[in-house]
Amino acid sequence: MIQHLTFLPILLPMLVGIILLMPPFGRTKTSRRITSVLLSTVSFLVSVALLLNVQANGTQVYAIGDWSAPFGIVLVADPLSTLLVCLTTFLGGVCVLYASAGDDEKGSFFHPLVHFLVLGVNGAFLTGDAFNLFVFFEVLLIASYALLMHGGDKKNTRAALHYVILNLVGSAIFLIALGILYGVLGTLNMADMAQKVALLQGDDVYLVKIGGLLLLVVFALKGALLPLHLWLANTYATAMPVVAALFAIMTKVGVYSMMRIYTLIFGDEAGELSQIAQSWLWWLALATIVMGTIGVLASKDLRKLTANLVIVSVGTLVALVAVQTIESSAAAIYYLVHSTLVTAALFILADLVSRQRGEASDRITAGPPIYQPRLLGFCFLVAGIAVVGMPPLSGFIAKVWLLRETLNAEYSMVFWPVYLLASLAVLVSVTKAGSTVFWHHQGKISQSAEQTRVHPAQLTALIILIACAPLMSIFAGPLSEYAIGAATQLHDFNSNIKLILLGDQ
Amino acid sequence: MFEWIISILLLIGGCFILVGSIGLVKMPDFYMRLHGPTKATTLGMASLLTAAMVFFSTTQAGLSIKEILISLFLLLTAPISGYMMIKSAIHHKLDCIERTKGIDNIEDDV
Amino acid sequence: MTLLWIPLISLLGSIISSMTGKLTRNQSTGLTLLMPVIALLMTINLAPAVFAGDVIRETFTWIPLLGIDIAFRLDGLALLFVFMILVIGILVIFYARYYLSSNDSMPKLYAYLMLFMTAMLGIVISNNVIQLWFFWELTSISSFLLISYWWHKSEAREGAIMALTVTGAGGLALLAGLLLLGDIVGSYNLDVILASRDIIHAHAWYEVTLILILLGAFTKSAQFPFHFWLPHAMAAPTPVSAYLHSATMVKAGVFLLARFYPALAGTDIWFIIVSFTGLATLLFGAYVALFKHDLKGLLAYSTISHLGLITLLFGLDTKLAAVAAIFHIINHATFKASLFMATGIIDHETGTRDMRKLNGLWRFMPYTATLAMVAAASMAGVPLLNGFLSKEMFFAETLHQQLLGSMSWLIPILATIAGAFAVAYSARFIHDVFFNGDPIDLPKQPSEPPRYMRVPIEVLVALCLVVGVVPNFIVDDILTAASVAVLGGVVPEFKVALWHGFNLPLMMSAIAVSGGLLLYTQRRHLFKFHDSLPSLNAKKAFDKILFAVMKWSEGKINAIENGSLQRYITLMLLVVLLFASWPLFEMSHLGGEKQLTPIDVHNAMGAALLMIGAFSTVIWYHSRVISLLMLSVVGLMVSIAFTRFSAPDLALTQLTVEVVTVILLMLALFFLPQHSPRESSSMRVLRDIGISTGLGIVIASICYALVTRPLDSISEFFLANAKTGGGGTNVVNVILVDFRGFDTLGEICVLGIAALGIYKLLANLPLLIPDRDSEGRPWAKERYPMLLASISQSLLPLALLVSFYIFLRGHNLPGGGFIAGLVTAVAFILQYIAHGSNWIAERLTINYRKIIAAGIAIALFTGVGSWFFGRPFMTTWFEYFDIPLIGEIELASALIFDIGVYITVVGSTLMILASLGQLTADEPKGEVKI
Amino acid sequence: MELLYASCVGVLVSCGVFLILRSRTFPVVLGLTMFSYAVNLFLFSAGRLSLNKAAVLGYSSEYADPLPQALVLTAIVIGFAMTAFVVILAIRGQADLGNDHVDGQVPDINSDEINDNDKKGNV
Amino acid sequence: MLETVMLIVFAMVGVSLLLNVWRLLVGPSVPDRILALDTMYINSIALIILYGMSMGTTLYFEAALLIAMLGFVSTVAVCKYLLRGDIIE
Amino acid sequence: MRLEAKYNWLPSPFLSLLLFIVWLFLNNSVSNGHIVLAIILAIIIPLATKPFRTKQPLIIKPGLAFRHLLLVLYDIITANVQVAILILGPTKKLTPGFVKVPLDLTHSMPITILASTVSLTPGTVSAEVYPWNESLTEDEEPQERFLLIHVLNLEDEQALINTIKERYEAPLKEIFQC
Ligand code: NA
Ligand code: NA
Repeated sequence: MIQHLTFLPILLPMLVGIILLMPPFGRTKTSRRITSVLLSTVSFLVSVALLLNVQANGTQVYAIGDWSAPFGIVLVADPLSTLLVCLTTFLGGVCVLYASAGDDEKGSFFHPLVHFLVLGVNGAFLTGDAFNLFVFFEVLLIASYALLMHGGDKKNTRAALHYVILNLVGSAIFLIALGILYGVLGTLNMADMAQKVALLQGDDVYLVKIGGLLLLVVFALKGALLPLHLWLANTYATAMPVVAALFAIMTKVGVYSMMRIYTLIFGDEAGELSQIAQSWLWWLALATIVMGTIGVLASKDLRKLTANLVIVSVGTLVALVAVQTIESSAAAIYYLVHSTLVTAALFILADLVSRQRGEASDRITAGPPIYQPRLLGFCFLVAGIAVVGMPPLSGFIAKVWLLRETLNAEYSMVFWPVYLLASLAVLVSVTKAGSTVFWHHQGKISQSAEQTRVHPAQLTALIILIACAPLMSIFAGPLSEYAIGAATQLHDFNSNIKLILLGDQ
Repeated sequence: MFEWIISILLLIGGCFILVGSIGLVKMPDFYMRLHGPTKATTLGMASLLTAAMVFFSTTQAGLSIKEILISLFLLLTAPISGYMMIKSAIHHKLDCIERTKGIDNIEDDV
Repeated sequence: MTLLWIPLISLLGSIISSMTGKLTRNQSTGLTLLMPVIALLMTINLAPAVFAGDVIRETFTWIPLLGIDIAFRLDGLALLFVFMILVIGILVIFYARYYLSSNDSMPKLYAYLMLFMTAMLGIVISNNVIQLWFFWELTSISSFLLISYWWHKSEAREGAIMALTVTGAGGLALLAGLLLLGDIVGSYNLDVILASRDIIHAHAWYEVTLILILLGAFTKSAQFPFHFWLPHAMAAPTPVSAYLHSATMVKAGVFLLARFYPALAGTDIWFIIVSFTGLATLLFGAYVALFKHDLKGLLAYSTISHLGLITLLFGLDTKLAAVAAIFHIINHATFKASLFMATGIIDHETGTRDMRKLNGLWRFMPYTATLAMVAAASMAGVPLLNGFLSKEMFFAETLHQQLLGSMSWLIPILATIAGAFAVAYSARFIHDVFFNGDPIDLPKQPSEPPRYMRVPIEVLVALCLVVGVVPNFIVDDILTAASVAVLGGVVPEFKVALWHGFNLPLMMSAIAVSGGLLLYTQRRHLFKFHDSLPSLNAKKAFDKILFAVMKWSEGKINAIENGSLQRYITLMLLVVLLFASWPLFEMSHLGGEKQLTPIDVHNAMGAALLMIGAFSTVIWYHSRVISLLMLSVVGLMVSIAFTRFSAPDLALTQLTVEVVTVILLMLALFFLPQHSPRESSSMRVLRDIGISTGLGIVIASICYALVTRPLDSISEFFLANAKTGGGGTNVVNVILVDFRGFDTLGEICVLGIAALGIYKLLANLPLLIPDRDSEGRPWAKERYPMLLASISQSLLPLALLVSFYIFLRGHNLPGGGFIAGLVTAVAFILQYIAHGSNWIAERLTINYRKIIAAGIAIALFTGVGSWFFGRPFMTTWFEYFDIPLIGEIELASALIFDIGVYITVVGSTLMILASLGQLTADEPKGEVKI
Repeated sequence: MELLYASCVGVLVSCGVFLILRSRTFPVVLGLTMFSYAVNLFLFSAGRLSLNKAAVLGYSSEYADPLPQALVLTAIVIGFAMTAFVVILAIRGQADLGNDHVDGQVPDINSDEINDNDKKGNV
Repeated sequence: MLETVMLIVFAMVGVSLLLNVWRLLVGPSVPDRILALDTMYINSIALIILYGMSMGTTLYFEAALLIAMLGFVSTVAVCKYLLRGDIIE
Repeated sequence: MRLEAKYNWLPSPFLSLLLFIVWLFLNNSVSNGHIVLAIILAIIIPLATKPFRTKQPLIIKPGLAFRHLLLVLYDIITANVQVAILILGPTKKLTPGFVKVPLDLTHSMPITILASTVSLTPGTVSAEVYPWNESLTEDEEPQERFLLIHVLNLEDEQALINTIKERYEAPLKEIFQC
């Protein structure tokens, strides 16, 4: 079984999704919930096992159908992809648990769809094949479309229309890019592509350049990089919060793909095409941070605020990706995990807050007192401190790290002020939001507030998520070691090529 | 020999197909246009497919008779397509040319 | 371990006190006090070593990769601050016991206070600058919590936000500065940094680094023009103010100046920035303090002024100035804490802090008044009190500096003026509150406070006196130790004494005192003058700016994210156009070296039809049915193109998919308007035509560039191994079910999920079902035309046979599970059309959800099956069997996989259509279904 | 012929994109469908064009590149699933929002205003 | 001879297709266009069969068969749409 | 008239036969394997699709059916030549018309066959069957009906009606014995 471990993060969510559609597990509400939560846990544990295995034995390459690269599809479990797989299964589990308090019954197929989404995301992280990446993108997208409409209202429909149509165009562009890359390079395996890109000559270079840049469009859309970020705020803010929390991982798929493609295929070894996207990424990232920050300042409710925080985090991540050093990638990895978890927590908190504030919902205005102010207030404080990047939580380490690694980058004198001002704006906005929502009272606790008491499942999910921020700070030492290891592997062109194409450890 | 048979069948088929399409273009109202494609084209296809059957049976190893199936299918479905189309034309109260007889025979279907 | 324990104990105290909710107030206070007392004892235990010149260090690894350690360092400066923080902290906690009303949560205040204490302790004993920043930011957070302690009051909330904003901004600047500093030196270790003065000064980033760090310091210590948050932080309970504005928070800023003095000071830029900021703050604070009617407001501006004084001292280019600064830090802490506490008592006893109402309190609380008056006198710099000593030193140092060259005399004069104002506001504090007639409209009848509430003040006032009278006895050691830390070993001779003889500083003091008294007695004119000045309300301005920023952002966001999909898509397409066209222009030749194939008539005609279809779809897009018919032509031509260019599998797939799509669109059209209105302006249409033409040309060029180049691809492998390795001759199918079967697995998941999603979308859909078509015709009466109904029945078995045929041959010839599945689905769709969904529902009682799940499961388990043979997922297996009578047949795992595909396709397609059909199945037309 | 093929792809792209840029869901869906036809043809052509060389072993001596064909097949199926979803979403939009505008609300049909908006960039 | 004949027939089918397109574009009514499209479907079968014959391969037979089947279904669906609006009711 | 077949496992023998033949046609093969497969399919598919077939009269006289089929084929060919001439000739001379043919047939399947035949033969296209039945029930009530046909060139209405009734309807009545 151990040799198939690499495949399990894909197999399990698919299997769970199927199981949940069939009797006996899918029959009643309770059985669905128990099955879903339990098997999510199993999924997570398996991912962790894979991570340990990768740590112990190095990057694992799994040739599906026993067809080795570049002919067949291979899964590549390196430290980076496994870490993200762990993150995904973790988040999936938490969301499933949270939704088991009742959100899951506001529409059909919630649990299977979550597992299918996790399947898509895991697949996208693990695959070493460009077209297979497309397929998994589609899996995660279609699942996200369906989840987006879960328990939805009219606003939801409108946002979904935009999201779906934009992504359909995006998928078409993905295919065009793949067509170009295959048409010139004659291969689909990313490592093989990397190898061939390095040898390109003549006009072929420019064709591949188009392919590479079109991929940037696709990933920028998925990752919500300016100017393709416009869909995100509305989509995330109108989705059911637990779904939005789950979606926190989805923008990261776009960023991850950028890391892979622009480090492996168009990295330093790519000859004429080395770093084709770098300067684009860099400036777009900055612009994204600025736009996200403006969005944060303009946000009128907690969900919108969090959605805009997602945009800021994407900008920050992409800036780190653009720096293209091992250290900056390591910082990006740490920041990625941190920002995913904390934005997920904030979405969930926004949900709980809005339930207990009656008419005022999660709007940043005076409203009725919250029914459980201490619990939610404390959690919001923790999440807020983490998200604005203040000590002692994970956000501060991420901030220090990323500033440190961008210091010697080409345009640090632009990045630093932009980032620092953005941080300030985020600090002010989050503070103002928290203080208004929790402290500025108008009216009385509504009669029904007691019924909106945080459900044990919700509480557990919330605490698990919130606890990540201090834990990531306490264990920042080993985590940073891991991130550096992962980044080193990511940037090690020759060993990646050897490993994937020749199966050479 | 077979070449002759094939050629003739092909030509017949081609002619009927063409005639069907000419009818489609030439006839003055919808109801009259319908006749060409439902009948002439169907027969043309049958002829063409027979030609193909003969052709493949003679040029390739073994008998090739599956082309009959397409003919069968067309014979089965063409009248129904025509029926559905004329039904919708009647429903849309498409004009017939003035000299059409027996328009009163049409019942209002709403 | 001791150093670590100092903040740790304090943190523990925070946790403990937060859990004392059930205890009595005394128990709670006692438990809370325990921890700082322990810490104080531990510090006292360490003090001798520090006095002896040792620097105590402790390091624990935390994030070695980033150079962030948990490192502590106790030198004289740190020791001084630790003492101050702990002693005044203890007194404040004690004081708060009596200050808080029974409505206020004591554990909460204590927990926050202790947290704050932890943060302050952390700052002063950090030996790693990142760790220092860590605690620095913790003070911002905990002060936010403290200031907003009475969060139901808007001024508390807003004051807290303002404080956090300003100090947070400074914190960010500080972080930037520290990171630069660390980069310059190559370490975040404070020892290293302090020892690298020359490297730092010589570095190109020195100025930037310095300014950033100073920004941190100035915002925290409320230096002009960042001072405005401090008066509003007075919304906090008075014990909090007493703590934050005497010994801690604001002192963190001057601590930073002292801490980095050895590494950063000594350059012109340091002197200029620091001294000017200090001077401005000193004057401004002293001036404004006089005009505040609120007692705490007066103290707030006095604090600002005194911090300006300390800053100015650090900015003066003499070594003794730094010593004076440290000394004044101590003195200010003592008298300011006691003054705040006294103010708290007055507030507590009278219910107001407005000096226009507070008069003649001497009569009601003589003892408290005495204490307050002594402390205020110290603030004014009256001899025999500690404030006098440091002010003397200050005056002396202003005379020794050479900052402004020939204009250096300006500084002592300004210092004296500031001193006069300090005397004036101190006089106001004393006279206006305790004398000056009778109180006016006090909410409460004043009296002496509880006995123990005064104890902390007594302690502090006693300190003021003792230090003032016998300074050497009390502060010499600590002042020396701290000065050593700040000045780096070479401490100039200094003598803290009450009497230095008649000298210039003494004269300055005298002028200040008499000038101050004069100012106070003539205050009426001054107040008039002050009122005539334009009033600058910092809070209003801050709120206005914040509001403006938020409004501006909102405007920008609404303008950019205007909710127009068309704009979003346009943007995306423009990016695509840019990315795709720009490298095209770099190419030397678009076409490749491949021999072009001549155009034949068939292709030309096919192309013409395809283009006509495409253009017609666009031209008729306003009438949707026609547009849809035109699109069918395009679909048909595309599949014919696939046949033409040797892709039979694709042709089959395209055909079936196209028909199902058209049917779906037709189903949708029933619920949607039949016509698209003309809404776009002609400019818009032109622009869209521009974009689409541009994209068309670019994509066509790329396509041309591709097809005219030779290709060396991995496909040779598939052609070579399809039969031997995959057991099939239809290479495309072998790729689909074997080489890249994993893609197919993903693909059927997509299909299945889409079906689930659609089912979800259609649940509880309120639909207006039209009872006539767009031209007003009622629908035809006959629901299920008879001829169609009977012929479709006969077609079903035939279609199933054909689909089985297509399925079975797929591995070797064009066909396969997907196409077969769609054919089956289409056959059923025909039944739906001919008979309606109720009729089908009676006959086909299958749960499509389970069918889909089963299909994916079959495909998945086929893949997993290979595990039992010790091979990776989806390794195929095939074998040829010779069966008597029947002949040789091939069995392949790929076939089972394909069955999974088939089932999923059938299930998904039917689920989609059946869900749609079910929407209207039982509904009479023209009614709204809720 | 290569040029002709490329032109067809270009025309389909243009027409598809033009429709995608319309303001109502139905034309947009038509546009997406047409765009995906174009993309499929494009992806297919990445394996180059060949006449009568279907990749069925034994049917000719040379074979067309089978890989892009397999990719296109996958893309067609996925495209179908996506189109189906977006079609139903369009219905849902009509039901929820009462109109079929892609933004869920119909702007005032005042052509002058549309022109003004254009000038302001509010499109 | 067969080649010449095939060319002629190709041309005939081609002309037919163009005539169909003509009717499709001109209309005037929707049923007219449906009729034109239906005929186009059938004529494309002819085209494919002829193509298969000229290339000497039967690989494209299934495409022709499917056009026959699916063209029927789609014509029926459009007609049902015109008649009843709701094609699956 | 018979509505039910004799054997449960072979509900519609003619359909089974058709499927058997079609399978062999499709595969261009009469190998043992395909024959076995064809038999299996010929049994399974009708059984599986049985619920989707309304009860229809069975062909009682297969011989006559075959003869009728040949006749129709012949008519199709001649009819097409006639139509071709009409189409290519001057359209102004054509006098189209709608004709209502009263039907003796009552069941849907025979009527369908008749209507199809009419559509494929001389200048006529079936347009409607009156009156409409609202729904297709399992046991359809036999009902008197009319067939509305469109004639490309209507010369003698009654003669046309007679031809249709005698040439096409009568044999069908006999074949299905209804
Ligand atoms: Na007074
Ligand atoms: Na329906």
